[in-house]
Amino acid sequence: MAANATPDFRTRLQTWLPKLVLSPSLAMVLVFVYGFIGFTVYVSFTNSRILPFVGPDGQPTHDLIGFTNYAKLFSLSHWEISLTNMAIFAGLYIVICTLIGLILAILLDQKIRGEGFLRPLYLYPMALSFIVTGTAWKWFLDPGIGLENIMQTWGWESFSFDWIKNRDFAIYTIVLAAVWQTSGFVMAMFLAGLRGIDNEILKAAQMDGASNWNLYRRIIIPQLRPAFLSAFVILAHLAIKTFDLVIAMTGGGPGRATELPATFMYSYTFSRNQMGIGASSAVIMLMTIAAIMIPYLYAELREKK
Amino acid sequence: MRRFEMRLRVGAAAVALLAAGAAQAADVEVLHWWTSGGEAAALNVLKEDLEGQGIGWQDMPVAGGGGEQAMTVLRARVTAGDAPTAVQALGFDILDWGAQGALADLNDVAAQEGWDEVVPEALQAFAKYDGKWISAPVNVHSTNWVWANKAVLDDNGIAVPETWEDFVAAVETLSAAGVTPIAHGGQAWQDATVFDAVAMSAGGPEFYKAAFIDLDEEALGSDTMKEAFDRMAFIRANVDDNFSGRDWNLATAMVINGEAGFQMMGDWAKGEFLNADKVPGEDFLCFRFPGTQEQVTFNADQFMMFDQGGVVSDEQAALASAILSPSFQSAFNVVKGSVPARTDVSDEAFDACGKQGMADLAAAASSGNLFGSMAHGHANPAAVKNAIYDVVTAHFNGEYDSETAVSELVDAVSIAQ
Amino acid sequence: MAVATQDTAIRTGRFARALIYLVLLLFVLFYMLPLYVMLVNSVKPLSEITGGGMMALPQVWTLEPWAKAWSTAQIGVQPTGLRPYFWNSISMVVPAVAISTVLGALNGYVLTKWRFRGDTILFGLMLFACFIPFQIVLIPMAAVLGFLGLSGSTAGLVLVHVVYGVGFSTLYFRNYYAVFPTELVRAAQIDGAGFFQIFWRILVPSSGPIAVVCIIWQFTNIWNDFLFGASFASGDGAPMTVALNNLVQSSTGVKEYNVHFAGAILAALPTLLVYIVAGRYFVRGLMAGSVKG
Amino acid sequence: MGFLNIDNVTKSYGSVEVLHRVDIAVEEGEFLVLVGPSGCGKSTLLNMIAGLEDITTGEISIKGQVMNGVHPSKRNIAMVFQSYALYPNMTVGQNITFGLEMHGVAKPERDKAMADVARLLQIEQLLDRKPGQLSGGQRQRVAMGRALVRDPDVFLFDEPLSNLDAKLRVDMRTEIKKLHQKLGTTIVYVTHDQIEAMTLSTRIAVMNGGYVQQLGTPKEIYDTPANIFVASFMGSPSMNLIPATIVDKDGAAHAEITDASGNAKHLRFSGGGLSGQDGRGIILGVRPESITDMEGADRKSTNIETITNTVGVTEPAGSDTFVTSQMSGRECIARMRADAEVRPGATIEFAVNMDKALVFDPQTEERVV
Repeated sequence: MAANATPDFRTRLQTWLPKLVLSPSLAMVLVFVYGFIGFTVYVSFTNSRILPFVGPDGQPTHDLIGFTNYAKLFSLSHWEISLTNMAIFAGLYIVICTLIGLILAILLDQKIRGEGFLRPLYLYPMALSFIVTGTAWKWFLDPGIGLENIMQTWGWESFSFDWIKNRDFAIYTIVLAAVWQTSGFVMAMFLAGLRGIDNEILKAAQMDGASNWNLYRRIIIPQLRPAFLSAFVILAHLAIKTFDLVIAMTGGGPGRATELPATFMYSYTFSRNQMGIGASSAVIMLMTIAAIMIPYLYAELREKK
Repeated sequence: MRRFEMRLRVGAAAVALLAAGAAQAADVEVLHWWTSGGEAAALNVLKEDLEGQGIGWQDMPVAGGGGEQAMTVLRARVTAGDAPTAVQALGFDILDWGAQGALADLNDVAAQEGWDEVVPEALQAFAKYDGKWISAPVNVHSTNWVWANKAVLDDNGIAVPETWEDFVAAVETLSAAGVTPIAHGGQAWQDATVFDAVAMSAGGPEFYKAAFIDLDEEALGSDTMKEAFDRMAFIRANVDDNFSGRDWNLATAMVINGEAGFQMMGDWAKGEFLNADKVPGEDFLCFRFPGTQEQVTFNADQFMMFDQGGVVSDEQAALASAILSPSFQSAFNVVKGSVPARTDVSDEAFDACGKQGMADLAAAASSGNLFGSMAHGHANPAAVKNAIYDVVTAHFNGEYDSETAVSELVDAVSIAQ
Repeated sequence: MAVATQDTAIRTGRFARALIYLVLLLFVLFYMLPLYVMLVNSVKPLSEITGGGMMALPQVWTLEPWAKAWSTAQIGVQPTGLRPYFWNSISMVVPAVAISTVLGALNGYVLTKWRFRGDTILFGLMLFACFIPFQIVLIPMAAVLGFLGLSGSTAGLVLVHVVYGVGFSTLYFRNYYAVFPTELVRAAQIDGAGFFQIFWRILVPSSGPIAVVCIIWQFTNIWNDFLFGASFASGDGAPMTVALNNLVQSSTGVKEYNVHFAGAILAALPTLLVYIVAGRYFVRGLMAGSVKG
Repeated sequence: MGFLNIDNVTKSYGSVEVLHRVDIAVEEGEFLVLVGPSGCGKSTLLNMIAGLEDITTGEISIKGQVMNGVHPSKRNIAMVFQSYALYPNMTVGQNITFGLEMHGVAKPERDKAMADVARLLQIEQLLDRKPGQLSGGQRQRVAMGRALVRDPDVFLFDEPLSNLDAKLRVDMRTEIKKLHQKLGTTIVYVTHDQIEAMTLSTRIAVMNGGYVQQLGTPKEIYDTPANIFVASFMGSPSMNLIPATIVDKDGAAHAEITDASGNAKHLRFSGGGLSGQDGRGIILGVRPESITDMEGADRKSTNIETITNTVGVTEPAGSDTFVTSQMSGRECIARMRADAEVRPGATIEFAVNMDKALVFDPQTEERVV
């Protein structure tokens, strides 16, 4: 009997091929994401101004200045505002998008005539870039030319909607435009989830005498859990990356009332030539993302195993 | 950790790599943000000029945020070791790049063409680093202009205001007549543009220089500064409710349409009036902000020339000399609304406002009244400028009262330095 | 009377249905508003806009702004309109979408059908990478592209988009393939099919729905990207968004809003087209896997 | 040395050993069934034979060739899966010939092989359809066709009938049996259904907890199970396991049990293997068919013991009637003729065929006699 226990070539090839196939993507991610994060962390400890590792005097520098940038960062009221705004924006944006998406999906799932016509109308904003839709929103929300003006010319004299001009409310107009862009996409995700639910369960629940309300609340919505989770990942990622929208709609104003961490970071790194502070704000931002996403990813991925 | 080290070396080597980066021979690659109709067409004059000399022009336009976007792209290009030949830039950005040792030494061209004699000294301060010419100025914008609708002023019996008090009276007259006295766009840089003129008017040139150029803490925290903020509050009280976030040209449109009396804005606003077929002196008026008739606060667009391995290439020299040629200076600035960067250009082709601008510039340059504009990055570095923006815009939007604004200003400037 | 259908077990009354249609139409209004603003302002002369009639229908209808935006508007020093940049975008988007989708499909295949110790952690690493804000990678990416000699080239731009697109495409395909029966892979193995044969002959033919989702997602994101396009493309090779930005952004020049809006719609046409053409498969694709656990 | 040799094979995931030292030699033409409850390791073993899972230690060889590390496709095996695993994007014909194509068989030959198999399985009319258009039974046939066409050394079946309804399952079972008899192929078949195991196999390996509990012919497994697990797993209804004590009486060993009222009863053992163990506690194993009424008792038996007891429940099942009664506090099932007239609560005389009675040790659970 041939005691040949080593695998043949083909089998060996088959065992390392999968890893080989995965490795380019992995290498890219390691270098271009994690390598760059490491780079950013390093820069955040230097006094880089206009270019990384080039000091204020224009001479190359690798001096580490400890947490000075972080201390400066947290002494800036401007940074505090952008953090608060992020919390308000992300929270509202994710919740409202999910709600609208869910409601629209449920309504569209009622055997609606013309669903094929309505769906793209809800979805299309996702296809547009904010470079210009931002302007359209800005005008529409502008009390002098937009909604308020129209309502008043139509005779509703006391109508007032000037949130975009109001420091305390401007951030909500950003939420509005962001919701406009993505809620249709979320709707599609929920619609897909609804279509995947076994009809027999629904029939059984109706036999049990469940009202429509209870049917959704107790039977259907709990089964949409995977759709909720996917929507959360996508919305959270979009919330963090929101940048063009603010630039186009308010430019961070009125005052600095709609500044977000992404715009803050960009402004310090590129407009203000304070790359060290910009990098430290990026690090804080990444840590916040990690604090939220890692437990989520951990729970999600572990469960699937 | 190894990979990390490599990143670092790549980053650090970026500056050194500059020498290697260049557009193809006999081509100039020009990064700029002049993309709107008139100004781009004006720049095309330059392109054709160079092409006449057999030099190709690789266009690299990146608009947005008054050049901020272009500066970001420049940072990426330099880091990649692939810097453009020439880059449009403003004020302190040029000096910062000069300090990196990234720019070419244009002294030979300058000497040949006699730039030192014809370019105002205040402007030279931003075109030279360490005694070397590093960039070629294209124009001078002055920012302390007021634009007015002549019909509105005439209807209300208002003459061109000479002093702050005149101005206050005029504003109050308009306000009483139900006209929006001041058209304004509530964006940080527009707020700061107004603040430039207001501070100059409230404290005079010495104060302006001490506060914005020397960043003297005493001046920044002085009562004069509080007075300037109080005047900003007056202006804030006399703009319409809708000012926030408005583009400057929509504010200009309000003046053009007679909905508002005045707008404080740089000389580029003239383009909007001309585009609406309005005639200077007949339909609209241009005058210096009351109390700053003697002074000119300016910002100047320049093209900085990136180092091409220690020598100034022929193409760069040709580009630099073409930029400062009187014919281009005249042709470009007539369209752009600004005035030539050299004081010896004939004003023949310019309209009334342009002629006045050229005369004002020459006078201010010779009397020492030409100052870099804080709002446009010609008084202090970007970090400080933006820190001042933060305070000015917060005050203008009612977040701070004048007293708080003054103390915030002192703090913000010190943090940013 | 209840309107019952065989498919859905939910029954709704006539009044409720009227209400549902009303709500759905109100949302149509909400979603169409900005498009209305853009469309209406793109077909009127500039004077009507600066005159304050931004929300009104045009008094004079004109297609001039569209023509101008497409072929004669000033983008750089030359009045080329958006036309040449359109092809730049296509030549960048098509390979970037194709490569990131193929890589995502292969990754998803490996991560679900060829599992190995630590694969979940690797996937977690790739997924977390989706969340990195692009602003922070700009400078180091420029350094790497310079190092690779790819700066200012379409290839470099494609690389960047593949790098930051592969996380999501892997996510989509992994979730889809996770519910794809593993027994099929085993049967094919016994039949003698190799790693790539199984992928190509067994999985790919069933991947249509998720490929649509992935392609729509990647196409939209890459087409609409501005930051990378502006930073890493050469002037002539700039994508559509950079050209559009040059068209609409101008700090000290005259703003032709009507041309801006026409340009914006033109720039968005390919993505709109993708949504309309592939939209019907989109929900189906999402259904087939990406919203499952 | 068998045709398919499983030699001392173990399987571990990390430090957890899930399959312990399995040794089975399968002869050519044999039909080996691996049976056991879910999680017993039977599918793992099958996958290891197929090459879909690595072997931790030990060797598997086919026709004398060691298969450790050999790619599944190189083992000359074919497998039918529980879900059939038909490629959804290919037609039935393509499904059947895919393996041949992968092995580089030319098209004309493939077509001929496909036609032969299709005729054998009577699926000629289905060849151009997609799997999605087939019924469960048709899919099953296609899956078998895909395996047959390869003409492999060993067929592997992984619960192939569990997705079919009851009637179809019985039909297909017969058909598989016929195919095996006709083609004489070597088959390893995994199931959790002991009836399938009994009817199909030439040999059975009963597995539990990663151990092969017993390997033998169906008759051996049924009549002389090695331990309590095998005894109770095989057979339906399962074997009655009655706690008892050995009592020496009249010079012979008897099992002492109690009836429903708690009175001691004695049943004499056939044979003399248990003499001299007075007082030892045992488990008495009696299959339901060995407990009947007097008329139904096995005439060939040498030792029928009777026991009077109270009837608990009667379950007429058509061909038989199952009657329960309490013995040593356990429910015991007796299998009586369908026309046996037994009423719940009545006291009747049960006949126990002690020739077929088994004795297990309560501690080791091994069979003693």
